[in-house]
Amino acid sequence: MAFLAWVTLLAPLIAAITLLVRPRLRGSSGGPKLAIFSVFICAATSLVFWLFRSETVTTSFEWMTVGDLTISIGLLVDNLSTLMLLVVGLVGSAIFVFARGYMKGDPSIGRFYAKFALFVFSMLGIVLADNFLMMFIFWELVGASSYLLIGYYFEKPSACDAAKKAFLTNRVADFGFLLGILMIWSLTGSFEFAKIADAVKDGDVSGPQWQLTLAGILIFVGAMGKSAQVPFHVWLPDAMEGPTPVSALMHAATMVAAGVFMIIRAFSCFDLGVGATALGGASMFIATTGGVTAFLAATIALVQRDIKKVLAYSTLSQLGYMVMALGAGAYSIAMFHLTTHAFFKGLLFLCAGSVIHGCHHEQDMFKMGGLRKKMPATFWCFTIGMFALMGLAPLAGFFSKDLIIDSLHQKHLVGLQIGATVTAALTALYMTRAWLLTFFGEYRGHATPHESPPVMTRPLKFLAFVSAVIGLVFYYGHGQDYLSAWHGKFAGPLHMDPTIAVVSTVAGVVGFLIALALYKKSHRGGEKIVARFPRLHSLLVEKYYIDDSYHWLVQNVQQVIARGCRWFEEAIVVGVLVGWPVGVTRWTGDRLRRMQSGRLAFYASCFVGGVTILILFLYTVAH
Amino acid sequence: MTVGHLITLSGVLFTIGMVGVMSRRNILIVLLSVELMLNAVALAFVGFGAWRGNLDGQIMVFFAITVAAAEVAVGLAMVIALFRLRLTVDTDRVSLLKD
Amino acid sequence: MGWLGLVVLLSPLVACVRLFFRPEKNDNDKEAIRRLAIGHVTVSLVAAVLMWFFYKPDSDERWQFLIDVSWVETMNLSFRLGVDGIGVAMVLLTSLVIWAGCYVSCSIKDRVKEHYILLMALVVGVFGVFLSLDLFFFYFFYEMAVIPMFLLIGIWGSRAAKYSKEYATMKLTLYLTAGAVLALVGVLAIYSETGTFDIRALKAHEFSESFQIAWFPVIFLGFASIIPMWPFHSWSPIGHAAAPSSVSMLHAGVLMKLGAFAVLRIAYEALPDGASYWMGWVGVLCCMNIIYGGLVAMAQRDLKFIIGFSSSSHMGYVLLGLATMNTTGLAGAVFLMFAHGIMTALAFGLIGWFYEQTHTRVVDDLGGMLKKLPFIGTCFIIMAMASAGLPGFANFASELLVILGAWSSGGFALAGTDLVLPYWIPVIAAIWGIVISATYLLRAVKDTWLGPENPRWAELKDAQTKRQKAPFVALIVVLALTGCFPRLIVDTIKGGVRHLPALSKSVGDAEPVKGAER
Amino acid sequence: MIGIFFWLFAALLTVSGLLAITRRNAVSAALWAAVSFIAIAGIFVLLQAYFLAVVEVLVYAGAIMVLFLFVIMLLNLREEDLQVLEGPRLHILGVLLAAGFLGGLVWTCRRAGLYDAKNGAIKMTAESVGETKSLAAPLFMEYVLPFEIASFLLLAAIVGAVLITKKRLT
Repeated sequence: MAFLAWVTLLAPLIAAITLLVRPRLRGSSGGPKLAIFSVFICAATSLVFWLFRSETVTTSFEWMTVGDLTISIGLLVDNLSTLMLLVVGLVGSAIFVFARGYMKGDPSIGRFYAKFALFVFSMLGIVLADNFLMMFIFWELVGASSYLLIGYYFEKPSACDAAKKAFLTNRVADFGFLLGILMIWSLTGSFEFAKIADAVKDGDVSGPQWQLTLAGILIFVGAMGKSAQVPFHVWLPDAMEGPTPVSALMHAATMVAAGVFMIIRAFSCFDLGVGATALGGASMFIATTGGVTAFLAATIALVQRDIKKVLAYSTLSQLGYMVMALGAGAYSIAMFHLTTHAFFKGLLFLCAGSVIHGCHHEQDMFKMGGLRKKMPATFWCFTIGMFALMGLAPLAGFFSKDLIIDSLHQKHLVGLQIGATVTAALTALYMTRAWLLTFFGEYRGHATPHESPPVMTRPLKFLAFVSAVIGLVFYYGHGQDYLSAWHGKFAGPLHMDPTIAVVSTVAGVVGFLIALALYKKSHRGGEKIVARFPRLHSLLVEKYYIDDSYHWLVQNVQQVIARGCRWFEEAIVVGVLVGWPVGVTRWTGDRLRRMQSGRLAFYASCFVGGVTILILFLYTVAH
Repeated sequence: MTVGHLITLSGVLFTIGMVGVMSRRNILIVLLSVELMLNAVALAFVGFGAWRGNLDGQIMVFFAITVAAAEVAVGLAMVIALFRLRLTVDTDRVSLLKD
Repeated sequence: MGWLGLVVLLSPLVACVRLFFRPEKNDNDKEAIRRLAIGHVTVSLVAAVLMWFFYKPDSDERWQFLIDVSWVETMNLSFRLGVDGIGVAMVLLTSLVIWAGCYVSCSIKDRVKEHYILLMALVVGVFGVFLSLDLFFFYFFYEMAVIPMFLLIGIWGSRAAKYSKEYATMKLTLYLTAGAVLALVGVLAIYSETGTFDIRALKAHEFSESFQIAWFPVIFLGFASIIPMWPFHSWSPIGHAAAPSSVSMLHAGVLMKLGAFAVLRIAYEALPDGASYWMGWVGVLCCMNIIYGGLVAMAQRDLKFIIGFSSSSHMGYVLLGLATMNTTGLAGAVFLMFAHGIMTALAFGLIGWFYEQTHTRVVDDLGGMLKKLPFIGTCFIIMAMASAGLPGFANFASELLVILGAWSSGGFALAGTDLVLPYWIPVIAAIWGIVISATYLLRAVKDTWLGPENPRWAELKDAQTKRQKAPFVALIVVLALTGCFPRLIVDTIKGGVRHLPALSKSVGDAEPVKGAER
Repeated sequence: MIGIFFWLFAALLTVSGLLAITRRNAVSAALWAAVSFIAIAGIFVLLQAYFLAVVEVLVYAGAIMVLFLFVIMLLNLREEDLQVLEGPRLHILGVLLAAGFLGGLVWTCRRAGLYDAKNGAIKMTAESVGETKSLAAPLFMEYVLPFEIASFLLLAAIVGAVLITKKRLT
């Protein structure tokens, strides 16, 4: 099994390296096939792990040993990672296949698949890591492959900027992550999850509570970067500059979920039993961050025109849900939502990709419309995904979202519970808006829309099927113990309060009906409201001015500091510290130079004078 | 005639040569003055040798004359080369090293 | 096995002599000269790899590959060669960088012979420093490396922003010489204390504490200006920028490491108490290096200046590693010297490649070159990623070690005051430095390579032949190999670090740090 | 008798030396220098250094002065060049310095008592009367190595002089 774990991890890497060093493969169709095959291997092995899920596989080798410190690279395949492997493997396979259709005709499709496979490798590394440092290593690799993929269209300046922004935002967040890892290392004496969990269980933590809480918050800051929580969320909508399959895989299904996964993996080490955590006040911070993100993103999604941007903000919002669940200590429920979300959001993005492909790379929803007839398969898949996202029973989102609200309720986080319910209504509102604008009414664009080829629609159908049933399977099937088994800590079956389910469903229906009322007849339905609340509208369109303030900070603070340092370098270090000795030397030299008149007679006189003085000295003073 | 007189005479000749070196600009005369100084030293050597009663002083002078011959040969050769290059024998005009 | 070290050292020297008698009349002669130089450095490289392979890190023999030929017996002066793990890593680095540098230099067309002679002389000096176990020869080789550098930059260099190459090379030489003279005074003080030039004898000799405290700063400052430590760094970016690419590669890749290596080999070896007394301040200064160097790099527009200041920033991590005085930090520092050497050699090689064609390095003028130079551009992006501390490359692993070492150092006592710099301040600076480095490197990548295709660069030529690609590929492979499997080099380094006498001196004390050796 | 000759030669030496450095015309300066060399040769004779006296006349007054005169004539300086050349320069300072130097010397000799008949008495050389043979013995035994080196130096000087004065071939 250990061998299988290594195969899972390394298969995409081998595919990526092969594509990199064999340029000839990149041009042919063999390259994409190789990459797809490698992801299929991952999916297959993860299914094998799932079949033998009672067994926890661990394997590791020493990466580096210095003094008493040993850093190892090890794989840990337990229930949690198996589930995540399944998500990455299955969603990844679907998207890899889809991308062959979507990227067809791109001259550098091989390069695309190389980067794509590299990303899957990095993602699997996070999933399989058995210690914090290894997780950090792959964490950074995910950031880098994300950079490469967002900037795939490197000739587009906006894509380059978006890639840079994503990388740097993640880097800033990783600053916190690494500090948190170091703090936990010094508190528990280990990087390994198992050993940390043991240390926490035995109460063998050296340090006051506040340090543990701070460490928890710092680690969460790392997750805020990848999972795009406020205020690190700014990169995700921009990241839609990448090709749509990239958005689907990374910025919807897996990479952004990595933060949530990491928190589950990390914090479950600090879990002291049902709901209680050794991390103290960190949970509150986490839950609030999640709530704010969920609500803000949902409101911004209301006014987007770009279909991918709507889905991007929806992703943010759903990640906010997961993080809220984390804050409430409901790790298994967060994982549940992560799983369902990966499938239906992957589906939605692929549908969007299919629509964009069909409309000849038009992304503005106001230039679409009426696609229901022209792209029936895409339409139906989108509809299933949309209802799953809105939480319509019995589709996937219904179970997971309501369980999250339920967990908030159990923790008496009333404010967040209300916020989450309102957000559910908003979710229904913006999704229905997008749905109506895209698929209903008259076609408003200039191209001739057409249905996508089967290579693209088949993955859609597969994901639609999974999105429809996965919630049921988990809720009523093996999912419960499957989610709860890791370290024996998430005990308790998944149980939903019917009242809450009803309330949130009603909220969803309300949102759906409002959208229907506004946009059913005309795509201009929203303009009345915009006219009534112009300032609110511009606030949302400007994304609460968060991007602008970052821009201002970078331009006016960071660059000013940098220029100040450069001025200091040139004026003080070079000018004064170096210039002063140089000046003195030059001045003295200039004075002394005049003595070198070049006149032989003068030199001789000096010589004679010196000798005379020497003689006089010797025979007067020295005698 | 004591050794003191001889040394003083040598000193006088040396001083004459020195003044020549210091005050003349014609490089030939400067060289000539150097020769006078060398002779003054030779005189001092012979004088001291006579005073001490051995021949070492004379042998030193013998060598000094040899070296002086070599020096004059090379020195005058340089004067010729210099004159060919700069058309002057004025030491004040030969000051390239100054700048 | 002592002859391996001799082969490493003599192979370029022989090349020097042979090149001296080579004619350089036409292109065939030039080609022959290049082949000869490359052949000789390949011999050095092979010998260095063998050295690395046969070095036994776990052996009790600290110095391996020894050669000891008595020279001046009255002064106890011998020609002693030998290495420990640190030396092996540095020799390997040097041989790799000069090997790549010789390939990159193939683009030089005028005075090929003189160029290679000087390059070989330079590298003999560098090898000599890393291999010497005798203070006299250590210093001799150290100075020997400076003079060829002066000529190489002065003759084949280029203008660096508003500074002429003559200014750059004068400044560099004056700094290096001034630092070296200061260090020489310290070295002579050590000699007058011990009466021997043998570096191996330094550890056993008991220097009085007052001697250590008085003389450590002299030696350290002398060598630290070559590292370069803030605020003695201003020679280095200008020097980098003005030098021709192969010389920049050697300069940034190897020459800056001479300083840190000399600190380890002499100051830490002889004066551990002085080191533990003073290094707290280095903990402060290195933060300046890391943050300040990074910020200045951010405000630069010339690519070589960006990389130059980033070098100064990265050498701050080396200083931090030195200041920690524990195994993790010191091993990390040496590893980072190795990693940064290769990375920065790669950077200057690549910049040199397109600078020859574009005649500008200012990022505002460049842009959109990736389409025309896919190979060079890809290598550059990989380099930038490595430099920004991406895992999978040696820079990350080594910086991680330095950070872990700093974290477990327990704090930095500031000599002369009662203050203790908490261990987490340099750690935060170091981690934030990685963020800063990502900022300026990504910006450089974007401004240079990405963006719409620029018609101005339609004529650019990419690396095509094996000879053109070989140096870059080799450096990247080594960087990635040691990054993915750091034990390849860390085990070797450890073999040297664990014998350092300075290890027994921990600095200051803070709250107990678990999981960290004290 | 010797005393009278000494004073005679001393006066001749001083006067001719002074004239040698003050003549504007290089030819007459060289001729006066030759006179001073002959005066020195005379003093050598008084000190029983006969061989040296002969060498002095042959080499200095003969060979070297001829060389000087050759060069002077070779250069063939015109009168107006010499006009430009000469002017009062550093005379006062030079003379002052020279006087200081000479004063120091005289004072030193006086302190050492070298003017006394007793202290400063000339013993001449004990065993010989300045025969060439007696000079040759130490020269070719004790000082044979410097002698050879001196010959080598002369050779080098000859080659050097030829090289320096040779016109460029190209």
